[in-house]
Amino acid sequence: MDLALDIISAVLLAAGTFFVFAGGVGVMRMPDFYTRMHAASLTDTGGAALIIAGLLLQGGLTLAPVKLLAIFLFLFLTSPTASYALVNAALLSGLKPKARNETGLSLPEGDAVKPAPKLGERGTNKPDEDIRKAAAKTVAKRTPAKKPAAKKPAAKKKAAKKS
Amino acid sequence: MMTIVFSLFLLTMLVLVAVAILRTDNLFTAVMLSGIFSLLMAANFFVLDAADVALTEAVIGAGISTVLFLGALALTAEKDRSPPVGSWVPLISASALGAVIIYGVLQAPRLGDPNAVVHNHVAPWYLEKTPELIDVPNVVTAVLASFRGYDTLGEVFVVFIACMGVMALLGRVRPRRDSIKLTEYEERSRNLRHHLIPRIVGKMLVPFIVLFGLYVQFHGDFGPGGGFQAGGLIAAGVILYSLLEGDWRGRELVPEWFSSLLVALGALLYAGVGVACMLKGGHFLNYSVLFEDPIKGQHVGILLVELGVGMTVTGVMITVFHAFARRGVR
Amino acid sequence: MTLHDQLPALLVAVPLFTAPIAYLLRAHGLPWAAAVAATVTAFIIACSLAATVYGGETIIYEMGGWPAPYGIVLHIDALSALIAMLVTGSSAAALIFGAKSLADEVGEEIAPSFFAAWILCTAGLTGMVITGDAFNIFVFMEISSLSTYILVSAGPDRRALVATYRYIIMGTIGATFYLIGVGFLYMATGSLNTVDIAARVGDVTEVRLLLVAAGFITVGMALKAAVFPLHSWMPNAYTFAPNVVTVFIAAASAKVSLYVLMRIDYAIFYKNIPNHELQLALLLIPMGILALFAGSMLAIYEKNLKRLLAYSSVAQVGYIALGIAMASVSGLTAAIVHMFNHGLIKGGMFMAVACLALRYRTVNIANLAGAGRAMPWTMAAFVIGGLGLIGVPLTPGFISKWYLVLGAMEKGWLGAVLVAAILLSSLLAVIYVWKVVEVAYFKEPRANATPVEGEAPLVMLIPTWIVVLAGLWIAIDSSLPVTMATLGAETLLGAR
Amino acid sequence: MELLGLYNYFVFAVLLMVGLYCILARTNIIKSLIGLSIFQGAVFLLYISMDKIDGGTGPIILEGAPADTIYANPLPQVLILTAIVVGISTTALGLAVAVRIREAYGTIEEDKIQEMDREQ
Repeated sequence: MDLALDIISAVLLAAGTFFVFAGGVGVMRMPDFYTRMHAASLTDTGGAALIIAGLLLQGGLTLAPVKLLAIFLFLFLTSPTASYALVNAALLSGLKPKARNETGLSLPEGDAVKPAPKLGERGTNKPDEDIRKAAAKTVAKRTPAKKPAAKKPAAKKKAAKKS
Repeated sequence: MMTIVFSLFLLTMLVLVAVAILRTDNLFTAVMLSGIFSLLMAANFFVLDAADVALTEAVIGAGISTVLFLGALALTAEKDRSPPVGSWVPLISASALGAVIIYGVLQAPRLGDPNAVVHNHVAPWYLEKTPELIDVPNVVTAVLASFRGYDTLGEVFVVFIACMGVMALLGRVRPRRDSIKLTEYEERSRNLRHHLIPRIVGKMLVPFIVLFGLYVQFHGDFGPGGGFQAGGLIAAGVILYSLLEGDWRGRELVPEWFSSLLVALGALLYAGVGVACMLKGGHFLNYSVLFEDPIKGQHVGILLVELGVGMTVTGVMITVFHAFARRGVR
Repeated sequence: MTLHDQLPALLVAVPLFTAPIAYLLRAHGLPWAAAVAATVTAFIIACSLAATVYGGETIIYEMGGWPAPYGIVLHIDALSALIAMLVTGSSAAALIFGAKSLADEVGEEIAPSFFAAWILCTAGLTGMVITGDAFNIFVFMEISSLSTYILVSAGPDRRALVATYRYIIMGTIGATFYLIGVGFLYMATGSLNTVDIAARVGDVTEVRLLLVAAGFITVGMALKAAVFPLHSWMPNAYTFAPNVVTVFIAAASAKVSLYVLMRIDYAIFYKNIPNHELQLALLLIPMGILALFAGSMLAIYEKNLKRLLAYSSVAQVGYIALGIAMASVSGLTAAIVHMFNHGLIKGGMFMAVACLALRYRTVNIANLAGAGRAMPWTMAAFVIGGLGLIGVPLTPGFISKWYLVLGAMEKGWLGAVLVAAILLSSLLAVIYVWKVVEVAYFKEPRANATPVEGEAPLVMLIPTWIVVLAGLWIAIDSSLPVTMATLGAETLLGAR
Repeated sequence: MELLGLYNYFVFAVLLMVGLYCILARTNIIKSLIGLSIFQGAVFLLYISMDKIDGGTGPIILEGAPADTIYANPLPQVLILTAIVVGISTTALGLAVAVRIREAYGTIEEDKIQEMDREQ
């Protein structure tokens, strides 16, 4: 029985380690901030979940698996939120994601892949222009353009809370 | 064998992060790296069998001190524009210091060798006598609160003094015209409210963080934990709430008068337990005289003293954070 | 356990207990009253402890009831009682003296946290003096340093903040050096109690650990006591702190670090490191002599009265360092006596400066022209203090210089050099004291200078004159500091 | 553990050097305070690497534990719990002074502050 448990947890641990390793390599190889965040956040959550699952099986019937479960829940909640907050803050501060052709990814010539279509030609992809306009709009919407700052900030905040 | 690889890795990472902090020009990166430095230090402590200290370093070193640095950064210039001054004085003094230490350390006992002097004089007495005299599983809490309780009393007043200092320096909120402009600061703090997802998840997590803090506070006798860690954790929960909701909502949650009352009462509780022991005829901070059964007295004494430490550290961390946060908004 | 047995713990417990109470009292003037109550009680306790220790025996008080090397033990002998009396006395006197000047400079808003910091500074310094545990000295050193940073940062001028920042950096580096020294000591001997370390240091094989530990502790404490080359933070801290705070820290805080230096160097390292006193002499004598001359020269060219007195403190600390470096009973006695006397003299002079600053609104020597006639009593106190700095007979300065010369005589040719240095720097002291006297008595106040409303308030003059008269009494019957100093020196050198 | 030998203490020495250099060489106040916290952090490593014993576990004596388990030395851990809190208190005070300096002088670069003081 516990031989089976050991095998399963070994497999889970190996998978988890591979995920985290892939995340690390992803962060190194990816060209700009957003792609790096993409690589790092997904694999870390997944990798950590797998490693904890692997350890859970080793724990047996003591208190340790319950604590591991609590850690798993905590990680499961916080790490995607943290990545979201990071990327959102980056977008708001105006960090422009790099377009495909600027990344200079050299595709192997002889390959049958046709050259990457310019961003925006396909209907679904939003061109750079749109992303920039959307970011500008959200930033503009939140900063009170001309509203005088004279009103007491706490009062203004209370008004915001009621609405 | 694995722990050797582990500690080698962690120690080298520690040095790399420290050098990175030294070389980076951007203050914001330096603060983030100092948070990572504390986390690596906590991992190191755990590898060296010091669970209590690892928890404290993680909570206070990585958590609270990074938040304080960021609070101060928000109120001062972001960029460290000055190129490092190339004068030889710091170089000479730093290398002289390093040379003296390496000269001295070459005769130090090897890491972990059991017949080092340190393990054979005072430590075995503590490990032997704690189950007998105080009967508390966690020997570190027993030594912290009872055998060397006077040290921890001094420690509580060091934290109390930090709160006095921040209140004396940043307490009086007088409008200063050349401090950071109101709209700029207003803009930054409003952005945080816009993050809908972190606010929801944060609000879900804050009660559990505070609950875990209380668990660490009262579980200090049986496992790694105690007043300092609990204070840091509970304060981290409240600070997370004020970060997400804006500091005026945070101050509604834990009002100003309450946190400074907490600071004073914690210190008074600790000193009061000491004086109570004197009134019952024992030495200062001798908990055995509190009840007929000395072991019961020790248990109650340690519990009360750790509660005093927890209250003071929570109060101080919250007051200091609010002092920094309120300084920006006039 | 009668109250009398509990006194050592009460000496620190009473201020520690009143500090949070002082912080909670928000009403007008109450924090100041709580501070005065705490410091005066501590002073009374210190005097009664000194009385019991006057006979020569030492009081041992086990904290928490745990025996010596395992728990923390308070260890009070003649030397620590003398310094505890000096610290609590100068704190109480400065508080009683400075109510009006503090209200004028520090204001009402931060009074609760300011006076809580003041009480804890006194508690920290006394805690350092009476404890017998090396790490406990570090904890109480942190309490006293952090509260001194707060007291200095409360100064009215914006340069007080920069002075506080430099003081924080240098003070923390000094305290961390001390912590590293204790760490190496613990690595070599395995215990933290000073008496236990002294017993076990003899059979330590790795001498390098002890050398590095002694080096770190000496440099750390020299940094905290502002001995000459490491004194760069001190003049600005004394000048820009509120005047009453300068009275207290000038009289007490530097002396406690020198006390720790003496206790650790002589109680632990003196007999156990080969020719330790030679190394100590090689380090402290040049630093001391440099301090004498550089301190006095800087004081001569100084325009700000408070910074002038701060540089003269650097010179006086040089005398104490010379006394410590002599490593003989008479040398150590001279150092301890000068710690006490210098606290008395400098406390009185800074009180006079605080009175002048209250009336003249400035401490720049040029604007104090004609102060001799406008404020006769204050200037008289200042001049007597100045004579004490020079070492004129019938002043406490003369007593300590007398013992310093006695100690130097035993040292042969090196002693002759020391005596010459002491006499020469006393002449330099004449110059910078005369500079102030000349401006105060023989210069006419400038035409546009605002007329001064006359003498300082009585409530400030009386404590100043009490301190000056105490100095004169010590000069005449110097039995109190001298006998306690000789007892302390003998216990340190193990001669008892 | 024999292989690790004195590596901990060498890392302690290097961290002290980096901390001291960061305090003295950098003119920005907040950067010097970060250097100060590294300087103090290094001392924690010195104490805690003293308490490790080969094959020892954390000093928590559970009921069921066999009698001959080796426990790490609790004393340095108690001292370092105190030193960490001293470190955070000094940092908090230093940052409060840095904020006040920024408001009074408008900058937190030490050399600019010295020039302003010299003019005064």
